[in-house]
Amino acid sequence: MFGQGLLKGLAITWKELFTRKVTVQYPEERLPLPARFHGRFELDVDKCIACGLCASACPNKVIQMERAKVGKRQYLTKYVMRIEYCMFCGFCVEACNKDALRFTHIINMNQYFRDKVRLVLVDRPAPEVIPEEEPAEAPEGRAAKPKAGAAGKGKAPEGEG
Amino acid sequence: MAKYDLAPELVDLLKEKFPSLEVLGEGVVAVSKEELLPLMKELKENPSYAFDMLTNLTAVDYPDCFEVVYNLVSLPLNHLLMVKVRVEDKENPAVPSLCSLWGSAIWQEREVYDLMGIDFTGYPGHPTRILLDESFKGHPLRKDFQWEGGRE
Amino acid sequence: MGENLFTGIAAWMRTALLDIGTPPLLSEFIVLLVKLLAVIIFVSLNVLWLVYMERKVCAYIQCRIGPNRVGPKGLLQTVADVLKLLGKEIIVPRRVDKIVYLAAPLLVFVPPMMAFAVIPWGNGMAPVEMNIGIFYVLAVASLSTLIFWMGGWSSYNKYSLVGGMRVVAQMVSYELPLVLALLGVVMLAGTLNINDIVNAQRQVWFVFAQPLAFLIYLTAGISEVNRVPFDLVEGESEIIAGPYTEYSGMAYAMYMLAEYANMMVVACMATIMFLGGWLAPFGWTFLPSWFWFFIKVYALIFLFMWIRWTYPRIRVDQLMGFGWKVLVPLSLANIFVTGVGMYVYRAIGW
Amino acid sequence: MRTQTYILNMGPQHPSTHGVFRIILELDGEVVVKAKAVPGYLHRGIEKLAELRTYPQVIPYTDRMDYLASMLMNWGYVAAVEKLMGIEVPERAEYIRVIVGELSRIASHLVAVGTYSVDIGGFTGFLYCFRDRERVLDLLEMVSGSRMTFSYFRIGGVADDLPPEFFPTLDKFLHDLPSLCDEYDGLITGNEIFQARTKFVGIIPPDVAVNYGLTGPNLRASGVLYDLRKVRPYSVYDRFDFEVPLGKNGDCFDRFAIRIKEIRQSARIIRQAVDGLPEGPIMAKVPRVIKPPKGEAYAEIESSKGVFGCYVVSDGSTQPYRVHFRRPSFINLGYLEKLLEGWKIADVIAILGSLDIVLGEVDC
Repeated sequence: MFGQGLLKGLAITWKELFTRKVTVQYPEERLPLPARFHGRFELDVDKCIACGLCASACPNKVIQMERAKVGKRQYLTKYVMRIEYCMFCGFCVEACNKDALRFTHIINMNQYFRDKVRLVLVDRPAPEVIPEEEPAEAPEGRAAKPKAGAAGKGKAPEGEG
Repeated sequence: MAKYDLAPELVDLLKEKFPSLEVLGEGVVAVSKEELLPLMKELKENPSYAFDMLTNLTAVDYPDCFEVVYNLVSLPLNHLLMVKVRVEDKENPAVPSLCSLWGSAIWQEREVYDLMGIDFTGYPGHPTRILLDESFKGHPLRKDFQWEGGRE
Repeated sequence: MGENLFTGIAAWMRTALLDIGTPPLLSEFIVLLVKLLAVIIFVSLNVLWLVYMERKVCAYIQCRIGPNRVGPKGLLQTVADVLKLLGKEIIVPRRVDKIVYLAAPLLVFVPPMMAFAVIPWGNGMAPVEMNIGIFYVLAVASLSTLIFWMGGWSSYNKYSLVGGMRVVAQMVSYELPLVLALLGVVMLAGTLNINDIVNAQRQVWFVFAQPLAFLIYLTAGISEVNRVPFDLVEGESEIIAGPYTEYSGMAYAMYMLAEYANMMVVACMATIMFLGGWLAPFGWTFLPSWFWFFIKVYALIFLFMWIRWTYPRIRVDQLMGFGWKVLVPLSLANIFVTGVGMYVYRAIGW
Repeated sequence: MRTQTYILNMGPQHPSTHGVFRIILELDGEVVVKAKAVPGYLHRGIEKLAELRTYPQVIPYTDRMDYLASMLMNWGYVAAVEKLMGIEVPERAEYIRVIVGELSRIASHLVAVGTYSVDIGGFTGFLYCFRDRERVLDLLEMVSGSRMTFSYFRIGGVADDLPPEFFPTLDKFLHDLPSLCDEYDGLITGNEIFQARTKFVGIIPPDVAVNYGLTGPNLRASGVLYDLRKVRPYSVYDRFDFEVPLGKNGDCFDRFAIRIKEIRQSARIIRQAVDGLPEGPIMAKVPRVIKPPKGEAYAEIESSKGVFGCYVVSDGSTQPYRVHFRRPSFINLGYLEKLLEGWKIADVIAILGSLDIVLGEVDC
């Protein structure tokens, strides 16, 4: 009969009028992010051996790193991600053998100025000798890491969640 | 995995008809550009081939020649064939257009013309640029294409 | 409870004016002016509320929450929107017919406002009593066509022009079934006076006496206010926004708000003609008459919104075909049947 | 009376061209006399970009073609490289590919159904489809970490195994999916106005569809059984039991309705793939630096829009010498100009929407 479909449509929308709403009130409520979420990058400088695998895995040449040879070891002095070109494909994280480069759950990477968008993960001068006190810092473990991040932060975005 | 390439005996039959036909591999043949149109006509209209769909059309820029690649599919017989045409003339490459046989050639030939700069003779009108702007200079998929700009 | 609230205020004003020595004619005029002003203010505010209601209804149908940030429950959202739009530039493109282009959004509120002058909001609450009320409303409402066409034609935009063409074709052809559907009611009531028509429904609402006419009226009414499934005028997926394409800022908002005012007119008319106006159903007179009127009007408006957020849009030739080949013959048949029925009714002499 | 046609420029910023597509319409009143399609506003030169990258580095670029079904785009490219290198993909990886690929197909079809509803004028169906698509994206996000551009496939397998929390969520989604499809059918497909708008509009006869190289739901709506998953099963599709829905008339309605039917079939395939998911590695033994032998390969898979083909030429280095993508949306559009002639403006939208194009894929 003509009109059946019309009535059925009305019935469906009437039913949906009372169903649970799916809106998430964003800044106050947030959806849980899955463990593998591709958010902002984080670099564990203590683990990084400055091998450059991440930079060469990047399809878009996002990662710029500078290293200095200190003694026998490569020492990472600068690690900048030009996040405006990043596709968040995760190839760099996957390429990292030492599990130094990781994704975090930070989604807020916006900046008011274009030149501030780039993500400076490490920016430090090369020491004269390899600091042997590195193991001394290690017991602090994870607590030390944000500090290391903060030291190299400089232009890193603020106000992330 | 099952093979769906055109049976070798059928390819041999083709070889008799078209002397320039060259078997490059399983289900891959090459033909001179003079014989392209008759070959394609045969492939489409002969019921033992019945290639009713031109599924893909593209071109490759090799150092010494251009190669236009056609991928044919037969829906009723469910077999495939890749036909290649070499174009030695790198200055003014041209191959016969297949628009009279398959409608899908219309846009794909325009795309190849646009990006690779290969002319299709017999194209209704003349192939025009499709993805790039009319005022664009050059054909970006050629290996000698130089461009300005970029990031660094 | 408050049955005579508004009529009381009017009566009090009239006596007060007479008491301070105003001539009767002048005081009558002042009271009328106040009444009309009250209606205009009420309608304008009501339009803001309707926009909010539409957004909420639409959101709930679509499993969303809708506006909820500005004011309690988002009630001030439309006010905020209007304030924002007031601050926007009204862009006048080059080569538009400037006078007509700018006049159209100013005029677009006039027809619905004029129509509201005779709508009885409750028992004896019509600002102006008119013995050809129905006729007046229909005549005034059809003026909208012209204003939409003005906007569409003057915009110097092909989308606007197509939209303008559609608006004329659509509104002219749906006016006919609309009027013919009301004719059945008028025949039964034997009057064009709105008050008398409402009073004629004391026994039975005309929706039961004229169900077909009611459906025709609703369909044609939705079409008259250009809402889904007959929103070809806007047709945002086809012709962007039809006649309003080039408008910006408050000029655009005027069109949008006028749509709700027009919807209100159609809903009011349907209530008066078919749903017994301000009459209380089942003799539930514990609520004042104007309250019943609003319940009915809002129920109809909710129906319009519900339909809008359920149906897709009809195509322009189908719209014309539906209007001329289905609605017009049906409404003519309805008149014929009504006439025969009335004749038989009288002949039997119940 | 002298009448005159006029030119209406629809797009590239028109709301219903599904991106930045432009159609120049020559109209007689509201009737299309001539149409000219102008794609290319989203051309990024992915084929050229691929020539400057190593083989794995092309994968994120394929995501950006049909960004509504990125998994399938990944698959098409990866399949060609694997064919070129002769890599045998482990079984578990194939099953995972089928699961995520079909989920991607569902997501893509949900967009097609939803946007078609809004093209015809019903906004609510659009939001229902997007509401449910979110659940698919949540699932794929669990697997790959991204919501749209997954870059999840690797040459020789997939990037990561399915996480354990994936399965209960998927199960719940698959359980709900039939009732959700019923809802779309009730709200959109069954609606008489919708049917009046789409039935017998923009008919593509089967022989024309084949001749113009149309594939996917657009071809199957004309009644031609051509679904690579069925006629030339790749990966492990020959192990699953599913039907290929076919249309009768080849009109807009068939093209639309077939997509909802395909969603149901995809759900069937996923169910079977999850049940039969074997244990094992998820990556084949692939050298760390991918250096395919000199040669070429052309592989096709069935994407949500049609047959997605990838032609890879290798010169023996780590970078592909030439990559060409056969994008179904692009070739499906080839018939648009002829198809639009004689229909009204409203039908232009209906026809274009029913072809379900993604401009990222058309323009590549």
